[in-house]
Amino acid sequence: MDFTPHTADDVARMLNHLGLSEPDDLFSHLPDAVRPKTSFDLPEPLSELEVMSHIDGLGRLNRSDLICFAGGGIYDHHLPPVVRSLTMRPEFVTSYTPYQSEVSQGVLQMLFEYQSMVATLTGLPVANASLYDGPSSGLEAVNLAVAEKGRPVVWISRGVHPHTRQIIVTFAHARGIDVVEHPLVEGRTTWSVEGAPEPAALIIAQPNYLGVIEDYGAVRALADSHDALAIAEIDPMLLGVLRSPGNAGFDVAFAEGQPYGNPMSFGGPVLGVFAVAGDLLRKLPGRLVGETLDTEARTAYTLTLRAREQDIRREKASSNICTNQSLNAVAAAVHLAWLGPQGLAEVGHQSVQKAHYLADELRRLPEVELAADAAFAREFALRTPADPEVVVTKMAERGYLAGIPISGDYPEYRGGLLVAVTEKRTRAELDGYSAAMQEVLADA
Amino acid sequence: MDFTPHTADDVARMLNHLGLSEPDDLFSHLPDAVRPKTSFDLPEPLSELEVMSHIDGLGRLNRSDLICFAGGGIYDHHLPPVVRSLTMRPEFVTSYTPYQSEVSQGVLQMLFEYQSMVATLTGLPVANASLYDGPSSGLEAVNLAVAEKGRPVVWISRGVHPHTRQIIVTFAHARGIDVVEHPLVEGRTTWSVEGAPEPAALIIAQPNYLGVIEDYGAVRALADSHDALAIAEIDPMLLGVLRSPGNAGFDVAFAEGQPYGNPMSFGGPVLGVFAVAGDLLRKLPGRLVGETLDTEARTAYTLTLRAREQDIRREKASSNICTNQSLNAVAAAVHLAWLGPQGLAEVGHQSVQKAHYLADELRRLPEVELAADAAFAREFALRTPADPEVVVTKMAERGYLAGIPISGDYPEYRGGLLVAVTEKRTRAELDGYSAAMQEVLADA
Amino acid sequence: MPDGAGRAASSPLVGGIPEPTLDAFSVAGRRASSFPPLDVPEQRLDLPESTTQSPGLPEVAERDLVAHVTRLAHRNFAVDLGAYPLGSCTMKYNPKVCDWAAEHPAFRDLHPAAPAALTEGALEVISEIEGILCELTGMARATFQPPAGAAGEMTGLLIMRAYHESKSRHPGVVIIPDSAHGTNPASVTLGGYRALQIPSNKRGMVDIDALRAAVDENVAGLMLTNPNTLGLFETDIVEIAKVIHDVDGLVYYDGANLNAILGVTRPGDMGFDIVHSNLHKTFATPHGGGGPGAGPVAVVEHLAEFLPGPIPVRIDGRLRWEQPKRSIGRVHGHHGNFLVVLRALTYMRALGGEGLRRVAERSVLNARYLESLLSEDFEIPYPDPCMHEFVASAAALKRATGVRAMDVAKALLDHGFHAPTMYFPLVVEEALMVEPTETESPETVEALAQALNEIAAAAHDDPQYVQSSPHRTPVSRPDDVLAARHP
Amino acid sequence: MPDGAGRAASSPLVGGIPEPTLDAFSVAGRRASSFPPLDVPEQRLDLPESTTQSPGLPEVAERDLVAHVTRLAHRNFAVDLGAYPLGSCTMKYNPKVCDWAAEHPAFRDLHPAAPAALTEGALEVISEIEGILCELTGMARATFQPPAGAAGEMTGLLIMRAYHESKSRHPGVVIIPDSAHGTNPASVTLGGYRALQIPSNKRGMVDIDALRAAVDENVAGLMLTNPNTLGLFETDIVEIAKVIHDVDGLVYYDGANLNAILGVTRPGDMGFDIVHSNLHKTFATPHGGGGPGAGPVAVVEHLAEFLPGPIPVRIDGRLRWEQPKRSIGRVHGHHGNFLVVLRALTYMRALGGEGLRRVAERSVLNARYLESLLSEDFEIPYPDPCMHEFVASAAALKRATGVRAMDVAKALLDHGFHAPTMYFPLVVEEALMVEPTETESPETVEALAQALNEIAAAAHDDPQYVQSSPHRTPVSRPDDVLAARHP
Ligand SMILES: Cc1ncc(COP(=O)(O)O)c(C=O)c1O
Ligand SMILES: Cc1ncc(COP(=O)(O)O)c(C=O)c1O
Repeated sequence: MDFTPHTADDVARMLNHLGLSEPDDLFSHLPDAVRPKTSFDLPEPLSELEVMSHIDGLGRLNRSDLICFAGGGIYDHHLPPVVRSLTMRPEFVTSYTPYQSEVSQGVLQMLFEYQSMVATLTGLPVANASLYDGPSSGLEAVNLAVAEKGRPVVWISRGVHPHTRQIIVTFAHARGIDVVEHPLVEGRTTWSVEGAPEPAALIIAQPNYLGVIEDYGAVRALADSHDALAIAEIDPMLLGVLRSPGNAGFDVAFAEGQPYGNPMSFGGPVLGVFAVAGDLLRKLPGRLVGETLDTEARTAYTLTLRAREQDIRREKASSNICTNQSLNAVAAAVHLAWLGPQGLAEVGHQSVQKAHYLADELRRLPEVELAADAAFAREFALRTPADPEVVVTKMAERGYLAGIPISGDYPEYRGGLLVAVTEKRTRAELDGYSAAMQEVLADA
Repeated sequence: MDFTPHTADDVARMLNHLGLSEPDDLFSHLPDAVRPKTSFDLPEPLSELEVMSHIDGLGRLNRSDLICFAGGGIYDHHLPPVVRSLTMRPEFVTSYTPYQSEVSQGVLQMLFEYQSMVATLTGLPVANASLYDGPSSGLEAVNLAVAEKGRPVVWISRGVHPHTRQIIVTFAHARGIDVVEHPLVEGRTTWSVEGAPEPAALIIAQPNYLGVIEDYGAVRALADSHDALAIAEIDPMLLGVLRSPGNAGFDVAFAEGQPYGNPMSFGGPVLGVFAVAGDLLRKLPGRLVGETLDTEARTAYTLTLRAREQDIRREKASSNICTNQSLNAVAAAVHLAWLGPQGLAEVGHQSVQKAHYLADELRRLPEVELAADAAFAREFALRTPADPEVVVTKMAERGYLAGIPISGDYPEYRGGLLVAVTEKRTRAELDGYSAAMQEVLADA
Repeated sequence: MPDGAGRAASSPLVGGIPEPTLDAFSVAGRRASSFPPLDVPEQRLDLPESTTQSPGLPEVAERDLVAHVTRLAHRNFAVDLGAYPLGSCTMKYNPKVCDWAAEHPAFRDLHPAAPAALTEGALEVISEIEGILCELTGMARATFQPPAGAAGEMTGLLIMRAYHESKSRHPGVVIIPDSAHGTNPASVTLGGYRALQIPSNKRGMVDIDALRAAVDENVAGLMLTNPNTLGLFETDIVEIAKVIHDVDGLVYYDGANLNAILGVTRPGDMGFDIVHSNLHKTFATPHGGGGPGAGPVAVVEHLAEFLPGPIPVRIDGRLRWEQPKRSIGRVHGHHGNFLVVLRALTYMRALGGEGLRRVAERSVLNARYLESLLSEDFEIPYPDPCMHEFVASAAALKRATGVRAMDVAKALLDHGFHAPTMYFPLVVEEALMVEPTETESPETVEALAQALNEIAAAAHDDPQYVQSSPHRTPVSRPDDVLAARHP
Repeated sequence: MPDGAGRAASSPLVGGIPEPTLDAFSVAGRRASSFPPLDVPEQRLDLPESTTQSPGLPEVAERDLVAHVTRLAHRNFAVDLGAYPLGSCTMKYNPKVCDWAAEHPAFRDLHPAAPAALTEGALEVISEIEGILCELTGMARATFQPPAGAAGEMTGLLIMRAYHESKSRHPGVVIIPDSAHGTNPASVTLGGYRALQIPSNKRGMVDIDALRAAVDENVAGLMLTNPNTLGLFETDIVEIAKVIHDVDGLVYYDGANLNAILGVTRPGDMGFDIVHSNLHKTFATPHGGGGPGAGPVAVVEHLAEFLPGPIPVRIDGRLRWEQPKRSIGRVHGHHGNFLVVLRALTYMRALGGEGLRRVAERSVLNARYLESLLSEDFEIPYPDPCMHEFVASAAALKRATGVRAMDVAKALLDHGFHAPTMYFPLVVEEALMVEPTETESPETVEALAQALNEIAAAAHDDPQYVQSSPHRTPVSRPDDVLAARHP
């Protein structure tokens, strides 16, 4: 295929106008040293038909048809068609960062409405226009806390998503930030304060990675006693059934925003949801849209508080983020508006109820138990006598994506399989899952 | 689901404003006699999730995955994604007939461009903005001819699509129009003129239903000798390789327009392509868009020559069509523009070449021959020793939709299977088809 | 500035000047399409009637094509942009879940000639919706071949003829009221009958005495819309049907206004024998800038044998195609506008019985509420309460200010609403036919009333302004006469 | 008129007045969503931290939501509407076939934690594009985790650090030219380094002597864009790389401008060690109103062991995830912006080697052609021929007329074009950075030149008019100061 409009005549005419005779003359000022002597080893062009059958072929190597019980931040919730049809409008898809607000009111207002909804849901006054994903938002939260408190130390619960912790460690090392991890006992974070350096922030996940619900108040109190920020990584789809981090007095909330309007997408593009308390506004990473008036006093929206950003502040910027996940935020806004308060509450309620139904059914199986016997929401860690990797393989043969084996990230929970449930799972699917699990464990 | 925005309070407030107390009061003026005593036996409402799984379930009962060798007007050509993404824009999808041209320039101009392209391709000066489908366009052609010539007789070739002939007969009976059918000999139309009443028109298909190419000149000459219109039902995807009906001096051309931009859709919605010679303009059925200027001399488009239409002319209208197939015509325009002259020629050329390759391969099989041994384009009638219905069933087990059994419509071609080929079929698929056919015939 | 330049100046967002046609973007040798090289040995075929002449089509790059069409889309109003109270057309919201269904590959990529055994899902769709439609209309069987309402009318008239012929009768007249939609008389003529038009009475309904006077053995039947095109329910309907049945005529129900009575009453309960429904109105399938629609025809038991065929019949559990015993024959090339039918089924199942009844209640509620909010500049010529739509007359306004119904309609565009239907039905002078539909909120209905009232007020203050509207749209009042010269 | 009324008045088609926020359409009890009834026995759970308080979200009907968002879409410019010459962002046409790929259920509905054996197609996608990207950049291995260019920069800097630490060195400085994009210095700081900025020479390129003077053992490396942000090819690049390599520093390639050299030359040929590419620029993935993008990082062989993990590795024919030996660790929650990567692969395979080379040729041809058509009001501050984009200065125009680069940009909106990038790079006064991209036709390039020249001419005739533009857009020059008060 060829997406350049130029005909051979066009090219000749333009080259001629420039006093050149062939395309390669456009590069004649490049030093010979950088011009490769051998030709590039690249595939032949394909027609549209061929490209499509190639992609179809690769797609057939995936098992996206499995009934999904995997979670860990990415969930198989019902995604209403209206979300895709509105979000995929070319005016949103093929525009870029709304630098020219006069012709970007569409994206700007959608992002403004997204920010407003996130602020309300998290109970925190300011939300940005999206970050890359949940885990990298954790890193931005750490940077914000360290900058705010001027202490290069954070305390982090092992209940925080393993990938979030890994990313923080990856980058913290470079910036000389000390990341002190605190263990899970009985599935809940216990803070081993002794001898730990003074933290700029305490970070938990609510619910934590094992699905267990943490104690907001205890964390807030401990953070206060250390003059540290309280930061929570939350499950955004549970904000209709669990109280908001803002309500719990937390300073920063971040989340993997995929469940808001985005398909699972093999993990990307998704979005990082990020909201902070008012006094942290000027340390907020990422884009922010504000409401204002134009020269004729018409309501208008525009990017604001740009002074925090890399293109203005350069080496002193609060973050280096430029291209973000705006389109995913637009999807989130549409989905949240479609859900409405009752819808969001219902999704949370049904996910939790069905998770407990499934957990009870599975517990009945011989030698099957919950890895952590504590109050959970819509996800739980199962412990079975079989190797979870094997379980996943055998369950796939029966049509189920059984969950996520956690032994790698949590050796202390050897044999653990993290099982997630959404409102989308029918009782038939839940019962089918239990039955299949029984078979699998029987011949394991 | 509920798509009405009204809350219970809204309804109460509005009823109250009208001095009514409950919704049923809105119908209190209806006579008791018409109010059913028993409640309606209708299904329960479903949530979006439930509706979608219901439709998914029905879809699983279809075999749309078969490699398609069926044609007969509906063909499996490559449909570029750009056609769907542009055609399915809500501005086109959720608007209606452009009565208010000021806010309908989008649809109007797209239809104008569709008309222009069809006119050029058919070699006829005027094309309308679409009719329902190919076969019903044949009926409109008959009505036009009878009105023009004032003779209630048409001569029609048995090579015209059986469904087109059936529809014409269905309606001709009501209008007292005499439809004289002329047989195919050696796959081509032979006109048995003797004793046949004087026709208002001669109607052929080019190529005819068996895929055979008819003699335009002979038909035109015969039509002239009877002062009749020459009308052709054409394969629109072959206009890059066969000469146009206008070029052959025909007065009216119509076609099943599905291959222009529309998926097979189980046969609908598709569109009827319809073009006529200039002197027939005022008898043209259907909508017509014209170019004009507005009050400020800006180029604008609007529905024109409305005096032919039912809403103005009522019982004297040239046709009763109101809602037509505009969106399908928009798709056709986008697809034709995407194809361009080279593309349309290439689709025709490859379809014809691949059809001949396949025919040659199949002819090699024992006792397999072409039902009509005459020059064909991209479709041909195969005759095998086996019952074509059985062949289709057994070929489906091997992943192919083998074609259309024609014995029902053409007893004279008993055992015939109509096989269509498009540019989309790869050599591997063609060879696979031959191999599968060999197996099927072997154990038949 | 070169005409074919890829600037967005035709998008109202940045100017709204006219968009050139594709030819302006066409340059010899440009193309968007690409195909794999021919992978079979090429043969020299010398086909008869072949041509080497390149078909005359624009030669454009995909990028320019996309921008051209996208800009044109921005020059078009649609339900998805705002309220579209176009009377008689039921421009309700078209649910996106129905779009999803229509794009489902299992149906979208299905060939119509594949045998029933390979397309059972599609047959189930038709049979399921047939059951629901028959229950809603009080009929026994239905055909989904007719691709639109007008095609349904033709089908119904052929069934009427077949019925009479089965009794070896050949009546020549079909009666329609003077308020009937244009497709009715047109269909009657094309159906081989003479249309006998009878006047409406002062209540805007069929004049039962005029009807009695008109009816004789030569009457094949009557075509009626109920609620009629004035948005009024024909309260004498049972009597009307009886008058026709007394001469063994058939009563045809034009279902364009079925929306008003879903789950409330049925054509069957009123005495109708043949019913068409416009799925693109009542059942929320999108209108596509003029189509496609779907106009299935349902009939009472004793007419089922005349239905077009084939229709799905269940034979030990599985659906197969069958031709009704005395079928009038085929009226569509395949199975009608199937994907439209699939959309409608999706809609019906989503709403269910309650939801469908709610549609009737709220479409009538919105119309009646709107009517109640209009100023006296808009006369309501008939006393009866309206159903899902009403017809107002701008005749008095015209006499007082010179502002016509058409001017009011154009001015409404400047207020962000699509215009109502104008000058139909013909029985009302300066008619404005307004149908808000049930999917508009009370706030929207109030805003629409306010806009109409403001326009009427403006007509008194500054008639020229209203007469020269619209002022905010990219073009204004295209010249129809000139258009007729370049079709 | 009630704020939340469903009229289209905010659509520029019929007025373009402001669109209210969703709250205006919110009424207690309204909702779009529906769910099946709970089909498992309900339990009383009394979860800790649970709430019964309803989350504060707008309550809107689906119909109003759809109209609201559709109207907003009409208030937004996009590549699909017209040319978007936003310098440094490569706003080329985004092929629809790539949208098709990204919507493919086999990829769209895939969970990232499913084991490799169940997601082999996805791993094949990553491994196939890795091969192509490495060939185009002259690198050995790549990671597709970085979701954007800036994230790629961070990743590159961590690899730089890991490299030095592997040799137990701890240099503290990374050098960047003063023309560098803002993300470069920001990334350097966040990467734990000090950014040392060196001035450009009078040719707008790295001043090699200044560079030599700046380089010492404390230098970890250099970040460079080539062509640089002035659209000029750094002709001394080989020497520059050598200076850095001489202190065993690493040279990082900011791939934002890779479009200009596809198939012509490679960062690897120039001496770069680490390369990020912006798939949303060079490889045509749409920008989504600000994102998502993708910023894969490719490295030379000896740095591959430091790449983030996991990466796909082929083990007897089948791809499996593996952690590089001395991996810096994870930089994305999962596998990066996978569907964006899939779009890019689709694009690369469609174009193939020839097509990709054509991209470079025609993007440079368009830019150079455009530059040649501009009037002298737009000064080109540097003598070298431009590559895929160029930076013009409106400084002289400003001195002569008071019309600034920003005014020119705003006026261009009235001509139907998106504005160029303004005031970047900082080294050029009143900078206008123009990148036509290869997907615009010569006619479009000519129209853009004509529009810019007309604006310059207008600046001389009527500066106020230009300074108060845009005049045709729904809003004009929103107040930034006021905005900062309501974030
Ligand atoms: C009252 C009435 N009858 C019949 C029709 C014809 O239906 P269709 O346009 O679907 O052919 C219409 C369509 O507007 C109508 O309003
Ligand atoms: C020169 C340059 N470098 C880096 C970046 C950052 O890339 P991204 O926006 O993908 O993070 C950009 C983006 O505009 C750029 O233009």
